Amino acid sequence: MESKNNWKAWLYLAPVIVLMAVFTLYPIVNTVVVSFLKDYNQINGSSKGFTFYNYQQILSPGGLFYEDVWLTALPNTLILTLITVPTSIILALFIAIGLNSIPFLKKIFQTVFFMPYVTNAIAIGMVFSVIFDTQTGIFNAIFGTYGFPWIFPVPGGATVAYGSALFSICFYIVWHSLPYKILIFLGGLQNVDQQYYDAAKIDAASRAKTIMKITVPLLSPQILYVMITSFIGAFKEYNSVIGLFGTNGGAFDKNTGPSSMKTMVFFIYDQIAKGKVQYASAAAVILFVIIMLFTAIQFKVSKKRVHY
Amino acid sequence: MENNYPNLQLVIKNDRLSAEKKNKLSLLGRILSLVLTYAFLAFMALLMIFPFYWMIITSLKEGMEINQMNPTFWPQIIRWENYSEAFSRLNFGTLLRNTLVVGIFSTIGTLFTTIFAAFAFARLEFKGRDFMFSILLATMMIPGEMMVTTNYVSVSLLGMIGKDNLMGAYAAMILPFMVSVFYIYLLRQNFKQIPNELYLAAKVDGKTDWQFLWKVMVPLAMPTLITIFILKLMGAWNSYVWPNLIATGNQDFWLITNGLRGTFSAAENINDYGVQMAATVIVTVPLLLLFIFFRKYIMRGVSRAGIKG
Amino acid sequence: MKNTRMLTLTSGALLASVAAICLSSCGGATYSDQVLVSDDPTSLTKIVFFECLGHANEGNLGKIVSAFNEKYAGKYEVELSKVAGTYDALHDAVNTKLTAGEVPALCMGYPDSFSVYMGKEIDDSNIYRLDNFIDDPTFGFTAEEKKDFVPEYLAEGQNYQFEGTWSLPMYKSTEIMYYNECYFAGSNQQNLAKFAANTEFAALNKAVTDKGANPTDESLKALKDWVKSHSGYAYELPTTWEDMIALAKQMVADMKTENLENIEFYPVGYDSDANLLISQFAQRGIPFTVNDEASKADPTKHFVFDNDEAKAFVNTLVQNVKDKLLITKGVLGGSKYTNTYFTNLKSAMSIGSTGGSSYNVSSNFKVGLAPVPYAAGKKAQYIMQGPSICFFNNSNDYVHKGSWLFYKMLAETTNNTKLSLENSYDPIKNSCYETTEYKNFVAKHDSELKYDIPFHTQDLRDNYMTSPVFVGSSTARVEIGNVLQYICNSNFSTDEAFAKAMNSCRAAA
Amino acid sequence: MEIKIKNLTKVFPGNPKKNIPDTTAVSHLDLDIPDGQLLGLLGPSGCGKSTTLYMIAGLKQPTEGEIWFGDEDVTNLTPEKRGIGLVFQNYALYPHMTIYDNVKFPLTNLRVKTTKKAVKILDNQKIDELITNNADEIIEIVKSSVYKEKISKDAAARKLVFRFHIVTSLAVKIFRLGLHLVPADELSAKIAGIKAELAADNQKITEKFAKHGYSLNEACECLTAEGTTIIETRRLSTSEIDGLVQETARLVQIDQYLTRKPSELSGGQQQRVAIARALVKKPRVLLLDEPLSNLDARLRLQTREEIRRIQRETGITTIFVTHDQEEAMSISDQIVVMKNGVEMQRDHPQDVYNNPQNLFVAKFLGTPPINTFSGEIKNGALYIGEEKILSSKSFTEDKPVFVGIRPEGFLADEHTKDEDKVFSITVKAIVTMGRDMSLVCEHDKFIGEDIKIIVDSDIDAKIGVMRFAIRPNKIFVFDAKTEERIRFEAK
Repeated sequence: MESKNNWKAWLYLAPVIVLMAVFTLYPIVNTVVVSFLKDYNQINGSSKGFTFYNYQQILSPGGLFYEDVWLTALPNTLILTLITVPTSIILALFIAIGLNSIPFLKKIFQTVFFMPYVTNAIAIGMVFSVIFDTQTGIFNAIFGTYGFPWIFPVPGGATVAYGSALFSICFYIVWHSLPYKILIFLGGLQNVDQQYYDAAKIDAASRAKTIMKITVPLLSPQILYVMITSFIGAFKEYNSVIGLFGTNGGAFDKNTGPSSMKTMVFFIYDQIAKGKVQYASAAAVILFVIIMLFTAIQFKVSKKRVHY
Repeated sequence: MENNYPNLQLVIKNDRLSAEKKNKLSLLGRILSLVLTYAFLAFMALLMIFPFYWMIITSLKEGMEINQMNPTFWPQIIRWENYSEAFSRLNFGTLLRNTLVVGIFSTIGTLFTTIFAAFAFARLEFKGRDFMFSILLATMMIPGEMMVTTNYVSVSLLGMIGKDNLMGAYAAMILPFMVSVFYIYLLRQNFKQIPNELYLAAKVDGKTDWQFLWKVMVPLAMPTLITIFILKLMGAWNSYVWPNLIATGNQDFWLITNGLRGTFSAAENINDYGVQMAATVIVTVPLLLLFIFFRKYIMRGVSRAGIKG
Repeated sequence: MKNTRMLTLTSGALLASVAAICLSSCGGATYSDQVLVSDDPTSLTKIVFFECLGHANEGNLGKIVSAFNEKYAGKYEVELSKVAGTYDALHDAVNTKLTAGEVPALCMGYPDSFSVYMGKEIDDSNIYRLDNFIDDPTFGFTAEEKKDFVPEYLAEGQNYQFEGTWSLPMYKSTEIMYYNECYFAGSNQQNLAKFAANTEFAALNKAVTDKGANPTDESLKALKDWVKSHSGYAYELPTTWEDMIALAKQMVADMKTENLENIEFYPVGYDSDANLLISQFAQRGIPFTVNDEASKADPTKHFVFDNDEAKAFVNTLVQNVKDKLLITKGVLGGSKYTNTYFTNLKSAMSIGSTGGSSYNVSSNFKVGLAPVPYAAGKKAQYIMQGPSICFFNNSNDYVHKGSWLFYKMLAETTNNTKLSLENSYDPIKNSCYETTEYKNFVAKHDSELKYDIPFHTQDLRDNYMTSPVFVGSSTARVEIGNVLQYICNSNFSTDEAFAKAMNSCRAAA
Repeated sequence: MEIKIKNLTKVFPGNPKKNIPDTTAVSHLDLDIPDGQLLGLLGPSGCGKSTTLYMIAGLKQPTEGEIWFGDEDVTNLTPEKRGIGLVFQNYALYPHMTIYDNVKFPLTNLRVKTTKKAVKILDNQKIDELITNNADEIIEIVKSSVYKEKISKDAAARKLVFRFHIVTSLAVKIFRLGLHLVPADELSAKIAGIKAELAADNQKITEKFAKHGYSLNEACECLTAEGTTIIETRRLSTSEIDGLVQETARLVQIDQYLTRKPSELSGGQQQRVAIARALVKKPRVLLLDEPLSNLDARLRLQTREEIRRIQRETGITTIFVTHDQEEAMSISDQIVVMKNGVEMQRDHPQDVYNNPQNLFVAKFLGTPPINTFSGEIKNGALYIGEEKILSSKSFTEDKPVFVGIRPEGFLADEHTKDEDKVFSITVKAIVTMGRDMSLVCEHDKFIGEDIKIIVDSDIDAKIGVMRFAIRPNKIFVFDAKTEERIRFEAK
């Protein structure tokens, strides 16, 4: 039985394994290999052998990319992640709970909140850069901060403070990542047994308390799931940067933070574009390790908090 | 000491107030919280909807107006021509055909691979199951774009690239996206929730795994499968990079998005924005409808899948 | 936009395995000095031509292609592979194809891209050295034909990391200054209209117009003074960079006197930081990049712009920007064009490519054209732009021949004229400028901006310049273009900015 | 707390669009539950008993009628304000909280109204008492509570709490005294020292109170200058909460599971936790909604007794909803049998069985169920078919009737005189069940499957027609139309 099952199982997995092997694992292996090749020549695939040079250039102070990675890409990536993930999760939670508690207009709201998910990212990015435009953006019009640079500097005048650029991009990222989270949370909420709420009612628990002490803990599996996936997503943030700040990742006052919004993946692409695949690969591997670590930590931390 | 506590007199917070006062208060509270909830939701909804509003009005504006430095919240002259032009410029027939072919086949393919894998991971015992699964999950953490490069070489070596090789192009656009770790994960969770007794019962009735999968599991997981179907279809509708790579230099292979970007590339006149936005609206609307119609399923599917760590 | 970018970057890496694939697929033809075969193929040979023309400008290319296919029916057939988007997108597309071992025959684009196809080892080059084709006794160019080419255009094709001619011009453009005529004397339409009723003005104006096309100074000066005193604008059109800056100062000052200083106004807009610096460096003899023995040995030696003159000049620019005399695409954050300011009356002058005239048209005012101001006391030099064409290292000799024949047809005088004018570019042969098509076209100037372009560019041609091309030259362009925004937007010191730029260049070498 | 329910009615509005008619779950129900009683709401599922319960709990709003707790009208009060405890059918324990937190949860929302006390002194006194009387035992316990080769504070505290029924904080204090560290011979000295400290401490506290102008009586309550105690309403202190939780836990005997999660407990234990959570806040009324339905037979019996015991000990007025007659019978002081939202009969358990007011009640109670025949009353006698079962002067008018005879109502032993054997039935099968034996019989007037008769196993039963005498107190006659009981004296 056991052994019979064994080969059967592999049979069931065969399609996935084959496809993954060709289109996922092989490229990954390839990436790792290239990341260890010295002076990898893209024209004829030749290289000057195995080396840690690429990693040195990225990791060691004084390496070619020390500034790009340690002073720009990594900080940006981390800051973006640490801001957008919690914010979006909390917002999504509130919205989901709200949606779950209202008597009417549910459907309409649901639809509205899901719209960004079904919308072509191409257009949205452009629309947002218009919204945040320093001179002409609606954002300035609404908040009456005319001439205060959000993402583009005021010519010859004020420079873009890192903070405001950060705000703009976080706004965009959160906006874009909300719908899916809301969806998951709503799903979770609909699984919560009404009796828990009745019980809480009888125990004279206030609304807020019910949410904090019962709803949220009961959602913890969903929260953990969303947290991990969106952490991974945030670490891979790239399109939003291009969408808002253009292909040079913006240029902000370096006294207020990194001078551009370039992220790790941005750096990776940049290197590929310049044909420096070996650096790109090395960076990709490093990013992968970082993500791994974060995910592991989250699992550890959540062990206690999450009930299954 | 122990006899100290029984004679504590417990009361609720505002017990000094009379009954109807209490009720008034609680009623007030309920109304207030409801109002606040609606306000909050409405505000968020506004933020959500604004870019779409902008997209739509831009799609009706005239080039000159879009180019203006202080944006107008409503087009001065409504220009429907943008739409007719968008239609005329987009080779809609071909684009739609390609998108549907690629979308539907890759979706169906995904469904099959997902069902099989999820079943194996959720029900079957075999060595290295958890290891395999964790590997699968791990692949989700890798910047996928690193793979695009190598994959293109692969498909070209597999002979799927060629000026007139439409079938090849389809294959190339479909195959790499026929596996989705996320959906496998989702469905596995769903399968796991199906009580093991059913499985054993089926075994007792002499059903094979295969029959059990199709006769019991799949029907039970239908909502999730429908969800996966819809989400995947949406994904295909929005996918850009890979198809664009495959369709390089041959517009007959373009999918909707490629058509969108290709036909209205930034290189061309800014005054195109109107038409561009019109085209975007044209592309967005079907998905929106799809969602509105299937909202129920999507919601139910995801909730049924009940993601658990 | 972000997606093309993504494509850019990813497909760059496709080159990683290009060689391997090529070797397997192109039978290992690596020697790049090929000769044309004398005979023609017995079966139809396809010639894939990668282009990225906007849908508005494909007309004439299409005509040429069909003409060619007709002429060589059964032998050669040119197939247009349109790549949507910018030259970057095209570049990536070609890379992609090369990776897949699908080698095109021809491709339009910029030398920077070609040098990448060429690579560092001449024997691994994916494109051909074309001298053998040009000099081919039967199919090549005759001596007159060679002479007929605008020399600068041919010269560009010889400016690569290796000796010889590696690309041929398709059609060319340069930069030009668009200005808002309301601000300048001579053709001050709107002010004129305003004063038309005034008799005193009418008299002066008559004095000018009676003098005919080129009025003598004093009468014109009288008119100008009058206009100025009546708070109209009547500025001198600047010819040198220094004049332009001075004028800008003047304008800002005038705005103040008329209490308009709180209106957003930047006299000069420059749409390409890179072009600004590269051309000004060239005119001022400030080194930028080089292709020499040293750089052959050590590629990082290509980049020589980290010097005091360069920094000094950049500093003056930074000052100008701070004084709100000048804005560039860079200081606007890198993704906004200055011509938006121009068309919205927030700039008086906008310097950009002659190809982009359509961006500088505005219903608000009449646009004038003038040469880009050059460094005072130096020889004017204008960046040369516009696509060239390169030939790919293809296993099939007939493809090369077909490609060559097609290029000849494309470079043929009338064809090239039509093709160029349609895109408001300049044709590549002197003879083109004698053709009736060209004359008619130019004759229509003043009726519409795109007709004015060639009218104004024809006399700039002798002062065209290009910067050396090599692997990493594109990075050099990008980085020098970033310097201004590093300083103005990111508060880097000039030294830091240059160091940063140099660092990136070195990494790309 | 006495509960009065007046004319309680609940109508669930239907949906005319989908032509679903209104459904009346409860109609004009009047109940009156004396203080400290346990009332069983009995009825088949869908008879509206749960709805009634939820209305009393305040989770459902009655369409009309009133609910009174004592002399307070709670009809329009929200649940939390009614001070009730509700035990759900599937317990609704919060899966993410430990048992302790689950039980504690209601308390965190409550206030306590009590006299201002010098709690610390009380604690000190307790410590004093303990170390004087149980020092050795304490040391015993502390030393025994070893975790990972180390004496663990928590374990020790838990054990002390368990043993001495004290508050956790107090247990920790005692542990901190470190009695287990001092060698045996110095112990008495140590204890003396501690006692001295405690005394000093108490002294200090008393003085502190004195500063604020309070004196303390022997109960350690603060007395003002006028010598009156001070009543304060405040949140419960952690030790008060702990005390209540421990106490309740002990009451339902789950005090050793407090640190576990619900999922780690058996059904019965979860059940007790649910009860504890309902009781811990000292509700005025305890409501149980089918509390035993999720338990297996054995546990059910056990827990049933538990609930009874607890209810007795706490003396809380309790309403207990069930569809299981045995359950209801065994624990209720009073049973209300309901059918389609209408009260059928209210009575003491045994009376409901012995003395059903109508056919429904008669049928619903008793296993095996009562045997119903269609008979008729003819000139003062009751006939089933042709056989005259009995005659009574109460049978005045002739009419068709239903006759219900309890399975144990048939007599055929040798003491029964043949002339009394008035009823002849065809025995189909004989099933001996030890002391009793059950006869499966048929009769053409019988309504339903087949007749079940329980008789002593010593009578000689045989397949075929048998004649039986009928125990008069086991036979009930019901009007065929109204199904109401027709009472009579057998002569």
